[in-house]
Amino acid sequence: MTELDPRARDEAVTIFERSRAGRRAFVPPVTDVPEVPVSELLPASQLRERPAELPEISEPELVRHYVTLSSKNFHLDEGFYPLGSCTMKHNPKLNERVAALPGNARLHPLQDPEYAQGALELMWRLQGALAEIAGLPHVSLQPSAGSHGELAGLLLTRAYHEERGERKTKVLTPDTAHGTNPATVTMAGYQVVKVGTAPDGGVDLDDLRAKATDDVACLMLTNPNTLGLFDRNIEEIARIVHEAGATLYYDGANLNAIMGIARPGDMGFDIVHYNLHKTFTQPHGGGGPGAGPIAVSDRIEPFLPTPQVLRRGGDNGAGRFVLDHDRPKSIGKLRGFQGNFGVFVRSYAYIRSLGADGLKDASQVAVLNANYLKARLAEPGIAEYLPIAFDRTCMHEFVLSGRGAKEKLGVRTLDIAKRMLDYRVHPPTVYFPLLVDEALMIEPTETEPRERLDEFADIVRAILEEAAEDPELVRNAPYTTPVRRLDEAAAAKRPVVRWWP
Amino acid sequence: MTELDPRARDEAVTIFERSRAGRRAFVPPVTDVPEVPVSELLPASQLRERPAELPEISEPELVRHYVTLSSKNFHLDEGFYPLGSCTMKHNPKLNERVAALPGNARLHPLQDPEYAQGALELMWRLQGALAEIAGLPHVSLQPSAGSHGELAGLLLTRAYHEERGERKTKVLTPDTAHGTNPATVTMAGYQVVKVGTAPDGGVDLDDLRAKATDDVACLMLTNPNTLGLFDRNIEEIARIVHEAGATLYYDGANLNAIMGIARPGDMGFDIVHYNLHKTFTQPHGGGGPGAGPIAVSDRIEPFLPTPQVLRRGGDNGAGRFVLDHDRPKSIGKLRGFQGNFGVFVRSYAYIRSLGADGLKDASQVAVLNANYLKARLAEPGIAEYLPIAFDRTCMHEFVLSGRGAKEKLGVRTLDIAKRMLDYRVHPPTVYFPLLVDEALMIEPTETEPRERLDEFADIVRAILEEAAEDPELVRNAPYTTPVRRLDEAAAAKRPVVRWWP
Amino acid sequence: MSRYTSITEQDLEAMLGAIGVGSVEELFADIPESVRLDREIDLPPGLSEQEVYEHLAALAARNRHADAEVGFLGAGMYDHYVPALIDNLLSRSEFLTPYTPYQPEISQGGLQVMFEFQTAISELTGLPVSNASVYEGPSAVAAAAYLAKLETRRTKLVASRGLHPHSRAALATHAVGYGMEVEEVALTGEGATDLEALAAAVDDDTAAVFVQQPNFLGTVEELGELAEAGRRTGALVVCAADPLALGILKPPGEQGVDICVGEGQTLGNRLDFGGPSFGFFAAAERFLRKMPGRIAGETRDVDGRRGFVLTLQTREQHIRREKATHNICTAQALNALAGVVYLSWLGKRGLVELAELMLRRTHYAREALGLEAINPGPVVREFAVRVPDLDGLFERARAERVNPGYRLGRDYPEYEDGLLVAITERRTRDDIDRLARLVRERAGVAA
Amino acid sequence: MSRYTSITEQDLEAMLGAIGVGSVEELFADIPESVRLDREIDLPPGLSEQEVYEHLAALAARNRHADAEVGFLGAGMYDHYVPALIDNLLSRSEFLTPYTPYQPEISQGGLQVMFEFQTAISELTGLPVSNASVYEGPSAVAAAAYLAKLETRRTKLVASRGLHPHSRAALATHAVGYGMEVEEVALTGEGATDLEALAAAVDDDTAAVFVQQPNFLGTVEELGELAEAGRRTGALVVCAADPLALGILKPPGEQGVDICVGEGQTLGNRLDFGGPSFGFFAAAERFLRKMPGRIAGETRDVDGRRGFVLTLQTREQHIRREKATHNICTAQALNALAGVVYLSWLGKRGLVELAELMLRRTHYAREALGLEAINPGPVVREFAVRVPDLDGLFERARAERVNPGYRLGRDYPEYEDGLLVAITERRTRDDIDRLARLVRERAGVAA
Ligand SMILES: Cc1ncc(COP(=O)(O)O)c(C=O)c1O
Ligand SMILES: Cc1ncc(COP(=O)(O)O)c(C=O)c1O
Repeated sequence: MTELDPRARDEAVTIFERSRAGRRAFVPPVTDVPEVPVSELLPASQLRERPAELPEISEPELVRHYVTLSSKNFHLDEGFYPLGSCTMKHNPKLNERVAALPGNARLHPLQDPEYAQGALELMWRLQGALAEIAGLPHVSLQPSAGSHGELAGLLLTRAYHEERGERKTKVLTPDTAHGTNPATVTMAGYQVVKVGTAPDGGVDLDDLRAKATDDVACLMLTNPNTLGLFDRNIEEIARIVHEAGATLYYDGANLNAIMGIARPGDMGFDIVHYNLHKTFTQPHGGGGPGAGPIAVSDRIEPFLPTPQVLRRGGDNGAGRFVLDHDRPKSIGKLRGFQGNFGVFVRSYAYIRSLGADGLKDASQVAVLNANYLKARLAEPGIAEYLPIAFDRTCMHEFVLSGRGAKEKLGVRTLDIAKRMLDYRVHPPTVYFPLLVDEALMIEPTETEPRERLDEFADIVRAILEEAAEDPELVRNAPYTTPVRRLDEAAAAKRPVVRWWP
Repeated sequence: MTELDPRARDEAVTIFERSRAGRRAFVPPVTDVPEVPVSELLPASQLRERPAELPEISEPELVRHYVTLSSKNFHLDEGFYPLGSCTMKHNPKLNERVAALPGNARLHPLQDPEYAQGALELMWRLQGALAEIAGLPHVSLQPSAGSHGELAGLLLTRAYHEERGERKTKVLTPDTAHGTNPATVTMAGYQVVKVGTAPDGGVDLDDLRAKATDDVACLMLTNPNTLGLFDRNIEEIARIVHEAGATLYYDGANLNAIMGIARPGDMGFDIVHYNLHKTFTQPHGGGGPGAGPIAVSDRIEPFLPTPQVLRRGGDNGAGRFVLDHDRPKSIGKLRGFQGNFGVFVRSYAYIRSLGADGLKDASQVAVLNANYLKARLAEPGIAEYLPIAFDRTCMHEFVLSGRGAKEKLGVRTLDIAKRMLDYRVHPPTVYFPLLVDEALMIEPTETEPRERLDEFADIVRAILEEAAEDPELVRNAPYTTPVRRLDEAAAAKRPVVRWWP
Repeated sequence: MSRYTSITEQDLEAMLGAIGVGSVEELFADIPESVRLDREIDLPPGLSEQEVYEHLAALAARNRHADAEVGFLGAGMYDHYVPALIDNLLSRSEFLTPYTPYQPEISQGGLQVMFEFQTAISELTGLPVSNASVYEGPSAVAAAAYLAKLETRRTKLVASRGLHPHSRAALATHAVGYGMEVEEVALTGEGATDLEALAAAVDDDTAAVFVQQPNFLGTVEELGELAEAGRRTGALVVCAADPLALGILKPPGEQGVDICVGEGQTLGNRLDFGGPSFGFFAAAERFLRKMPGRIAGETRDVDGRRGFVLTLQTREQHIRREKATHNICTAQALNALAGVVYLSWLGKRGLVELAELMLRRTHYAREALGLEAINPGPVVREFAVRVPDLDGLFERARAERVNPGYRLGRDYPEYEDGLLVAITERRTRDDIDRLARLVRERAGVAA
Repeated sequence: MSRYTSITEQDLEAMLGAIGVGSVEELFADIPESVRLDREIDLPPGLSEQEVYEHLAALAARNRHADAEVGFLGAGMYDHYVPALIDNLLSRSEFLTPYTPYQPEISQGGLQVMFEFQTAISELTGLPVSNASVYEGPSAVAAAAYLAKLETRRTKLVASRGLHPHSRAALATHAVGYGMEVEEVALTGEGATDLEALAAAVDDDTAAVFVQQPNFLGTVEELGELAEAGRRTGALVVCAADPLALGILKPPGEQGVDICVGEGQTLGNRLDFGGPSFGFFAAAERFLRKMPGRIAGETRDVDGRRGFVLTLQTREQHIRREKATHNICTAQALNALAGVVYLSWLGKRGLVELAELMLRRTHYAREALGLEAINPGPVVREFAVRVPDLDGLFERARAERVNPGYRLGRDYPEYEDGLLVAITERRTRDDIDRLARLVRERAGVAA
């Protein structure tokens, strides 16, 4: 193999290691003002002594470096990406085009609102659309991602309770919750109390009742939950939570299942965050950017962050859009400026592309695709090894357990995931949610055609067959990737987190 | 191998084969006029009976299809591409940005010149820059590529002679000429007469003298020629040709060697074409687009194609730019509109980026890189197998002969080229020029750093060592490419040139 | 050192040493002193990226582009919406930067695209073989004439006056080289090719007959009848066609046409002030080995896997040299890629829907303008009318950033007051009504 | 079916069959009737790509963007030239569309980029460890406060009034959650942080001290002295810095700063009306295991080959849950990519050249305006002046599409007549002279 492929053992080279003194990709514009020595303009104490060791490289080689790096990434435009909880749906190229319009991309955030009416109108319209989708009337677009939205939600909850003179110290999260939920609780100054899961995969109502004491500020829930199951008791849950004087928070990561079908606001949620980078097609960018707008009910509204985008004046096109900074009860600012506007543009374009009918259709197909793939993976030859964790109709995703494969074939979920890499599909989310042994969390999304689902089922079957025949083959996968299994333990033990000259 | 890589034997699938009835990527805009039946608007005789069998596919899968296809291409932003005669230099991304400005990309070719002054000024400035670079005062940007420029050149030559009442029937081309030269001669209604090559790689002057009879219309030459050698006798050649009453035509494919150093006009050439897609960084696009502007001397000027871009009025910014259609002696139009304007934008941006000094530097480095690589390939272990065809200082490219490798190692130039694919470099141009046995024509260009040249020399050495050890290894290469050697004979014998349902 | 080169002082020294010369200048010793340039070329010094950008942006700002006005300008290139995915795909280095695919093993992307393009063009034209692109529309017409010359050895070309003026001009220019002559056939009073005149013009020395569908005025020609008349004496029948219109029009290949060529800009390509776009060239099977340009063909690799290659290269200049069927080398691969992506985006139904939308809006517009039609018969996307105060209309329209269309006068003195109005999916009913209002508002007269 | 989905009638039937239900509706049976939406959501119907484009283009046309005026607006985000290669690289699906790299074997591109980014940030800040990005500037400041809380268990935060108003606001907002309080330190009459006041504010319960370099008014702070005063009682010293200015300023890490954070927009990111950009977060070695967010680390694969992984994940929410060092999950990977590409484009010398150009133009501008300086000391890219007729200046300037800068009044009542003027490489001497002319032309008074 190595003999036939002379480049097979090529080592990664960083851009810094490609540097050669004297090369450059940048040429500065002409200096058109007096060339006063820097030492006359800056105090000696604050003068940098040596230039930062940035790479010296020409444009052609700079481009090659990053283009070549890029081709080491698997990506959504290459193939199937059923990463549960991440909603890896197609990212329309149209959205990139409109985001890049100079009127959007080159607009300064502090431009006088009088000269940014188009941007403010877009934000206002997006707020309206998101409010309608979630069934909650007031939206702040400011949070930068889902977890930022969660933090906003808990700070709002705190402000709400404080204004009422109530002191609450705990926040409930189900044991199926995403890690950001408990992490946020701590950052927001609350104590996490875990609520159990009932045999049907929903919240354990008895446990909830027991824990919903009056020092509880909030229950954070996602519905459908991280098992991909819609909690049938949602109304009862809301009742219990509200009776305890707590708010009910909706983690919107799974909103893709229910658009146009059911709304968190109608279920009794007080605060919702959206992941625009999941449900509303902002590309993930290899780990961001995203945006995590929140929507809230009337009673929470006074506390929303500043500034808010409002329309002043008539409905008949005469209205002006303003940034309202004057919100005395507001929790204040979560970040700079008005939020990730570039993300808003993309999500707004997506919402207008699909419209009311299209959004509903998207959710329906997302659920159809998930249930179809679930059915395909429940076939004999697969289900023995990867049984479904909770055997119910799922929503947009579902969770299998790799217990069978581990016990009967001696391959773990991790091994199966790594072998998938050789088949050029992205593995599902693995080992989450925590309460499922050897979990595989599979979310196909609505933008996949049936062939991709069938192909994935065939791949899973093929890997299980390989494992039955030769478990080592699977345990040592992958073989065809730019690198093979990496030593993560060594990386964490003796961390090398930058290149040194 | 196949066991480890389950996708290794995947077959190519065309977009047509991915089609499924009912899918769509396009949604039409709303019909806002009466929906008159088509049969009332078009005659029955001209109505299409069945729709064209275009693919039915959603946007996500459409994107994936072409993104995945793209990754089967080797390209300039991936690595070294020393394809002789093609000047595969870096394509600056800036050029794409300026070409995409709506004022350029969305400008209708028949827009009233009054509202296209920016475009006309750009063309006028580009004409001026090209004229200065070639040392010939009059430029037409119209031809679409080099060979189109050649045709224009011969049609101009014909018009010139006809106006003088001279009838000429032959055109001389050296035996080293690129295939487009003789092909153009025939298309322009002349007969090709080949001129031989002297032992030093230049034109055989005696042969030229003998053949430069007064029925000769033109000598087509590239200088440096396709061997990468500058013809030292260029002045004498010009004298001979002009004495015979013929024009001297400069094939500008090799202009990259001499910008700012020597000019075809000063050497005595009457007509020049430029390959903007070689010397002036228009990306090749996998086989175009390009542009092949021409420059001519005063005596040829009256015959240039219509329209010409002229400036009317003062130098002091008061001038207006016009399209001059009123050229009574013109050969007329070679194509629609004003030529490949989008290419002009890129090349103009390139010329302004480099400036006078930068263009000269580009040529100097192109020649330096070529001579350095030539020297590296003249080292023992390589030169025995791949001797230089004409051992002189080369210009921007040079030609090796694979004769030694064929005789001593039993591997042909083709085999060496194919093995290079496994090393992820693009092979040189092979089997051209024709007069060199087993030719490898190598043009590194100025945008390559020394490391790439060294690496290429190392690869050549490694392949020759492999061949010495195991010629079959090289003869059966490549191994790591999306497909391996393809049966071209079968393709030509029973041509399948489209997919059929 | 420029930002595009990489040779440092150290590199230079080492490289000169390896070459065995003392300076870069020595490498140019072969250039006789007498032809060396003894000065810098007279161009401004190089600029930073930012400065180049600003200079070109300032130039571009002086053009009134298709988003900066409501334009009815067509006449060969049309303001269609190009989907964003085309920009994205074409900007990928993998498509943008390779050369013509001479090494098929590392060029399967480009080669398969060509094969798919050929398939799509074949479907549209109804002709079984297509090449992978030629330069653009009018030179594609000229290329067809060359094939006709090779095939028939005759010297006369007969061209309808409905052929695009640029195509007729390119034909005339090239014909001089081919040693051929062009005879023009007039249009009827209804703006269609005069069938009888065409029949009369065709004789035993006629190599090819050229018509256009729809013709330059927008008229849908009776292609079958014209083809029949054209091929009476053995001439080839060449049709230049608008590929979008072929979405709903009967394919030329089903009507006796031998070669169908055309301008591809309408298929996902920018206006670009006239280029680059692509020309297409499709023909009957028997011309396969006389086609100009690149052709991709399907084959198998040594392991039996499907793959694509440039095929029938013995037609081409790099193999056949003076006996080549055409001199074309660099063609328009990237633009053809845009074309096949665009057609795949539209898809089987979308192409029809789009063409029907244009068709209906075009007929609506002709009626709405209320002017005398030069071609009152069927049209698909464009039509010609007589405008009593053409100058006045332009003046009024320009003031409110409307571009009424193309003035026929320069190309057709017989239609001195003629205006060619083009409609695309980007021209809404509101746009059309606005033009109609401008037509009604005679200078100085309130509407 | 939408253009983004693929389920045909046939697919639907087959899929429902495989699932064993009769309709899609049945799949939603778990949703109680009472919480089902019994109507369509109230949004307009879907639009074609072209219509969406036209709608958004019309909205965008109502914004006056940085190319449509000569702007001196900065105050945290700046109009820098972003090279074309960044757009090209960021548009590549390979970078644009993957998720956070949880599967390192197929994510080496993204992971190596993070590692390179960390290296570049470490070089700029003079601190050895950097994460792979946080949301943006002000929330990075808030993240530093959280680290300080975890590290010191103290409850007081001391912030210079030279810290960006948005950073101070975000700090205050987050501090409520952290159970901390913020005390502000005033500026001197020269617009620098008051060293004595800062020293006085720091006590034994102080977890961290926050300063900004250059500060919000553009003043180059005496960072070393501030840091020394700040850490007297064991508080962490946090500096928010402009990474471009760090090209010529002494790195915070060399001056006793523990944590350096900042807004990354200036590094190759668009203005985007305020986001997305990225925040950076660098710290001294000892904080490595308390850092927020993703960190890429170098390691080897089973074959011994160099590779990169997300490392020290036990800090993070998905592993450590309520004990995580921060709740951040999705960060700003693509924007950080732009950042490291931009820094590589500038290169070692280019960064210095660019910063020096800004420095010189900034000082030139302050002099040219001839106004009373609020901060007369050293500045790099921005400075504050008092403008007697601020409203009049804005009126005159707006009329000729000049944006004079940021009005300080809202954030600093003490500078009611204050104007913050930012200079970048895009503001030429001519632009500056033009602003100076506008300043001189008092309303109604000819210059
Ligand atoms: C269920 C759930 N909640 C919250 C989050 C956090 O969202 P973000 O990454 O946008 O901060 C995620 C992201 O994966 C999630 O899946
Ligand atoms: C020497 C030479 N002449 C002419 C040409 C033809 O140029 P074009 O491909 O632009 O038609 C080429 C292209 O390879 C060439 O190398």
